[in-house]
Order: sequence, then structure tokens, then C-alpha cells
Amino acid sequence: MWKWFHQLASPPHFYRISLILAPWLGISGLILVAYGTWQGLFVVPMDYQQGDAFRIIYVHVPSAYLSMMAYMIMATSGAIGLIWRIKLSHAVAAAAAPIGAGFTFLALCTGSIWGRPMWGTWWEWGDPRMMSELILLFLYFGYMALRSSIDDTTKADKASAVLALVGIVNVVIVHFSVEWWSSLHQGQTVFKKGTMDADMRIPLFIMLIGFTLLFGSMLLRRIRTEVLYRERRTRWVREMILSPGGGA
Amino acid sequence: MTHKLSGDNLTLIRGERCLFQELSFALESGSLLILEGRNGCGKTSLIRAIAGMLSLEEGTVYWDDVPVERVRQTFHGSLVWLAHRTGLKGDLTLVENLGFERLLRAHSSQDPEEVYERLGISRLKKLVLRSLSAGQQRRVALARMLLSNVPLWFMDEPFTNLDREGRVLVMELVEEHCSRGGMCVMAAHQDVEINVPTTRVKIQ
Amino acid sequence: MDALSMGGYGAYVWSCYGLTFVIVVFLNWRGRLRQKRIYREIEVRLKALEDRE
Amino acid sequence: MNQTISNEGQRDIPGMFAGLAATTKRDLLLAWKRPGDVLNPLFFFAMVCTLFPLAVGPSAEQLEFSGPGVLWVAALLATLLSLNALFISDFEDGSLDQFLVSPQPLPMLVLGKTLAHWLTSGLPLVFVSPILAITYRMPLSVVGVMMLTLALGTISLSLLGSIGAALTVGLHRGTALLSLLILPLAMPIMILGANAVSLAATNDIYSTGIWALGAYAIASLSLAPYATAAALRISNE
Repeated sequence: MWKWFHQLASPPHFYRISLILAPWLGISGLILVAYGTWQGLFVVPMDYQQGDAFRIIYVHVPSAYLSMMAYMIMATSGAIGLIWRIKLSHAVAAAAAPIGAGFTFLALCTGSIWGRPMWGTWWEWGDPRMMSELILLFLYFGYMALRSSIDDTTKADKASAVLALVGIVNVVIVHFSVEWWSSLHQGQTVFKKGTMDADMRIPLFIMLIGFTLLFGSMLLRRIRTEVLYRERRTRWVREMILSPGGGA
Repeated sequence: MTHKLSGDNLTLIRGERCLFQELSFALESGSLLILEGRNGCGKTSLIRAIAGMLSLEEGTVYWDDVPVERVRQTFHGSLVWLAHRTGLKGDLTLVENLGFERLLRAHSSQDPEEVYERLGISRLKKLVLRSLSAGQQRRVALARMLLSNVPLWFMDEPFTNLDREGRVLVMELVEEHCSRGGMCVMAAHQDVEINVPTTRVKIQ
Repeated sequence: MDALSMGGYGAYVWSCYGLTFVIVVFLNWRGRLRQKRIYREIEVRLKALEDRE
Repeated sequence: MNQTISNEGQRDIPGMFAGLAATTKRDLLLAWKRPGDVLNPLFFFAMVCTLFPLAVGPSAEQLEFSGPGVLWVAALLATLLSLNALFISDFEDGSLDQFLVSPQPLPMLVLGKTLAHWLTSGLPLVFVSPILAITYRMPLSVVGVMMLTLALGTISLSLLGSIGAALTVGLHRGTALLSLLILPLAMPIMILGANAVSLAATNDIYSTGIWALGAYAIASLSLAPYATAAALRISNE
């Protein structure tokens, strides 16, 4: 098991595997998302409370979920890189950040657009989820800014891993503190936790899986870029690029 | 009690460049290790790596045949560090600066006054360090080194900012330290001739 | 027409799906762009090295 | 000078609390010699508090309502301003190198520095804040609560901020970056502090906020020095 893991974590091996894996993930993700979108937009009956506006959740929930997942991937792989000094995991962390920031932004926008007809406002300061997402976006910005302002890659890897770990504790605390705060100012929860019917839930699951697969394929491509850049002096990169087929 | 400092297969890559590769050395009590090379060739990186301030790409530094990560506190308790940036506060006086050091590290029982006298800084005791010349500040850093009771001296470019007299003094101090069973690691870009068993490591 | 208006919520629903599409495509495009750029850089450098040898 | 080297490495190293006490003492002494570094954030604090009524109008109920929030935001920004200098001079003059190769545990030395930072930035803020609070028409009973929240909150701010200061030490654009890194981390502290004061002002139960701030301070007291120490080792490579 350990040996297998080490083999996978070796850059050339990973590069080859991800070359095969990424397109499959991308294609299957696209198919699932297309099917889920069609279901979500046209097939699923509308919600009796929210009307057709509830269809937004089919893109909002997956992007919110991916924004958190990308951060988890970023922080855990950063920690693995710090503790076991596996170089590949730092490349994973570096690759996950921009995608995570993109999905966080998307989750904020779709949440805000959903809030307009539902709450009558584009932005609800008292909602813990929106606030946590916003802070998460700031954390992503801070992470990427720290990374880009350190020239030495090894140093940037380690410093940003520390930041990501500190930030992960913070996201939890922000959520609870905003929850306390909004309970003072609102008196009631704005989000009603409705139970979803099965025929509404299944497309959501399909969307979640589809988005995750798309995310996976994008992540693999970016990791590959990172690996290529970090290993640019090594023999295997040289052999691969100068070979007739190339490796793109 | 004799000590041993050794490095095995040390490799360090900084940014683009590989500074040194598969470098090994061993140093026993009573001897001197000189890291030689032109300016900017990675001597400072090497000496910092040996002292445990830089993480190496590969290789291990051993203190008494134990990897230093495992005995960090003992290792750092056995060394004193002298570099171009002295680590002394310009806003504090000589006595205040050295008083802070005494709280961090094991210190020798000898009279500080004697040490100040020998280094020619006893008249400067009450002055704020900022008002001293670079050479005088260097001597204060030397005083800190002498007052700490440790076997291992790390000296990164110990001769900068010193006049001829100062350079001779440093060589004498190192000689004395080694003859008393101490050991010294030194990074220097000029020729150093000290009458103790010396190992030289050249960095390209 | 019904599908477009979404019971009066059309603007909100469609803008969300549109934005999602834009951002996913944008992220993918940026990833590809960066990969191409890095690959080209390394290729050029390696070719230059080989020519010198 | 004829004595032989008897030391076996760690026998006569002062204990770990000696390292904490030594760095605290040294930094307090330094602050004493350069009072400007202590006073500037205080002036900044007072000025931000002055700006606010000028911007939104001096009506009494508005000031009463927004007082806790304004004071807390100003305190947060003032702390941020003073955090910048936490490690820079040590980095530049080589003291940081000395810390890294000292036998003392680095988290303790860092804790000592952070403690000194709190004593010279957080604590003065706590004592200056009543003057400004009174201009915001805050009743005396609430002023006490505010001082308590500020005291607890600035401990956490100093500790969290030290992580950011350690991560950005030695970077060219460190100042702007530090704010970007620290503000999201500091947000919960401000939420808890400012709202506890607001609750006290409306005679509501505010103890939840105080307890949460206390818990936050204890948690950061026990965890932040390790993160800061790790960050310093990385930044000083």
C-alpha cells in the first residue's frame, strides 16, 4: 500500500496516469452535468414555495460544495507536504487554489442571485453560509497572494501550507460566530430547510458528481502543469518533451 | 568530552541553482572547518544549513553521530552563531544586549570585564550600539561568543568590518578555542591561516 | 416560452446557469493556457540547450 | 581564559520560561527606548474614531448605536498597523537567526515577543478606549464590558497577527499582504467583541460573547505560537 502510494506520488508516474485519467473524468463529468442541467431546468417539477427559482440550487449547491472541498484538498495536501515532504502534494495545493477561488466566487454569485427573489435583497449579511463563503474567498485571495509574492517555490509551498492550515480552523469559527451574530439580529432563520422530494434530489446528486468529475479533470490538468514546471530540470521531463510525441 | 560534527551527502537547491551536491565532512573537537569559495557561491547557505536554519534537499547533519533534528535542543545548546548581521539591537547598550543573550544560552563563568578588556570595548559598555562603528559592533558580537560556554562556534565571514588587528584577534581567539577542545565552522572568502588542525571544503 | 420565463424567475435562473457555464469554461481555459505556456517555455529552453550541445 | 570547555550542551541552559521572559523583557525595553512605535497605533486608533462621526454625522443616537462597532474596527486596524513591525527588525539585524539557533524552544521565544506586543499595543488600546467611548456617549457600565472584550480580543489579535507577520517577514510587499492575510482571520474576534458590547449597551445577556472571546484567546494562546514558529523557520530560510 505504502509502496504503491509512493509510486503514485512520483512525478513522472503521476504525470502519465493523469494524462490518461483527465480526459475521461472531463468527458464523464460533462455528460453528467449536461443530463443534470436538462433535468434540473426542464424536467423536475417546480418547488411549491420557491417556484422556478429553486432551480438555481442545481448549480449553487455543487459550486458551494466544491469551494469547500477545494479548500480541504488544498489544506490537507499542504499539510501532507509539510509533514512527509512529498513534493507532489504541494503541487496539488498550488493547483487547487485558483479553481477553488473560482467556485467560491460562483457560489457567492449564484447565492446572491437566488437571494434577490427569495429574500428581496442581493446580499444578506446575517446569513452564516454567505458570510463563510465570503471569508473563504478572502482566504483564497490571501493564499494566492502569499504564494505569488514568494519567489522561491519551496518556500512558497511551505508558507502557504501553514496559512491554509490556520485558515481551515478559521472557516469553522467564522461560521459559528456569524451564526451567533445573526441569531441576535434576525430572530429567525432566513433559510428554510425544506425537505426535497426524491425526484428533485436525484438530479442534484447527478450534478454534484458531475461537477466533482469536472473539477477533478481541471485539477489534474493544473497539477500536471505544476509538476512540469517544478520538474523542468529533470531528465524525465527533458526526455518526454524532446520525444517525438511530446507529452501535452 | 569530545564532540563530533559531521555532514553526510548534503545537497541544497535554492530556486534555480544547485548550490552544492553530495557534500560530506567530519569535524572533531579541537579542529576547524573552513568553507571556502567566492562571494555568492553558497557558503552562507551551507553554513546556515549545517546550523539547522535551512532545510536540505538531501543529506543529514550529525551531532555526536545523531541526526541534528533528533537532538535539536542539545545541538543548538552547544553552538553559538556569529554572522554579518550580528543579531544585536542598535537601540540597546552593550550590557543590555549581552544580558539578553545570557538568558538564552549557557554562559561561561569568566568575568565579562576581562573579555571586554581583551576585545577593547570596555569603554563602550554604556553606549547604545547604534552609536558604535561597524567594527566595534563586530567586537561586541565576539564578546557574546566568548561569554557563552559552548563547544561549537559558527562564524559566517568573521573578518568583514574588522581592521588588521581585529582579524589577528579573531584568529587568536579561534586558535585558543580549538586548543581548549572547542571546534569551529567558518565560512570565509579570503585565505585563513590558523594554527589548528583544519579541514577545508571548497564550493564551486 | 414557459421554459424561458421560468414563472417570472427566468432572469435569475438563466443568469445563474449562464454564469456557471462562463466560470467553468474560464477556469478550464485558464488551466489550458497556463499549461501551454509552461510547456512552450520548457520546450524552447530544452531545444536551445540541445542546439548548443 | 584558561578554563576548559566543560559544557555538555544543555546542562546550564536556562529553562524555557526564561526564554519567554527574556524576549518579553527585551522587547519591552526596546519599546521603552522607541516610544513612537507604541504611540503611533494609539493615535491612529483615536483618529479613526474621530473620522467616523465626521463622516456619518454627530447625532447622539447614531453615535450610541455605532460606538461599539467603530471602536472595535478602529482597534482591529490599529493592532494590524502595529503588527507589521513585530518581526521585521529582528529579521533585518539577525536577531531572528539567533532565535532559530538558540536552545530555547522557538514557540516560547515567539510567545514572549507576542506577549510584549500585546503589552505595548493591546493593553494601551484598552486603557485609551474609555476616553473615546465616552465621546460616543457610551454609559460607564458598558465601557467596562468594552474594556474587557478589547483586552481579551487583542490577545487573540496579537497572537493571530504574529502568524501573519511571520509569514510575510522579509517580503517586499509584506505590509499590504499582511492585512490581506490577517483580516479574514481576525473577523470572528471582531464579531464577538463588538456584539458583546452592543448587547451590553441594550441590557441584553452578553456573557456568551465574553466566554467565546476567552475561549478564543486560550485556544490561540496554545496553538498560535507553534504556527508562528513554523512560519518563522520557513520565512527565514
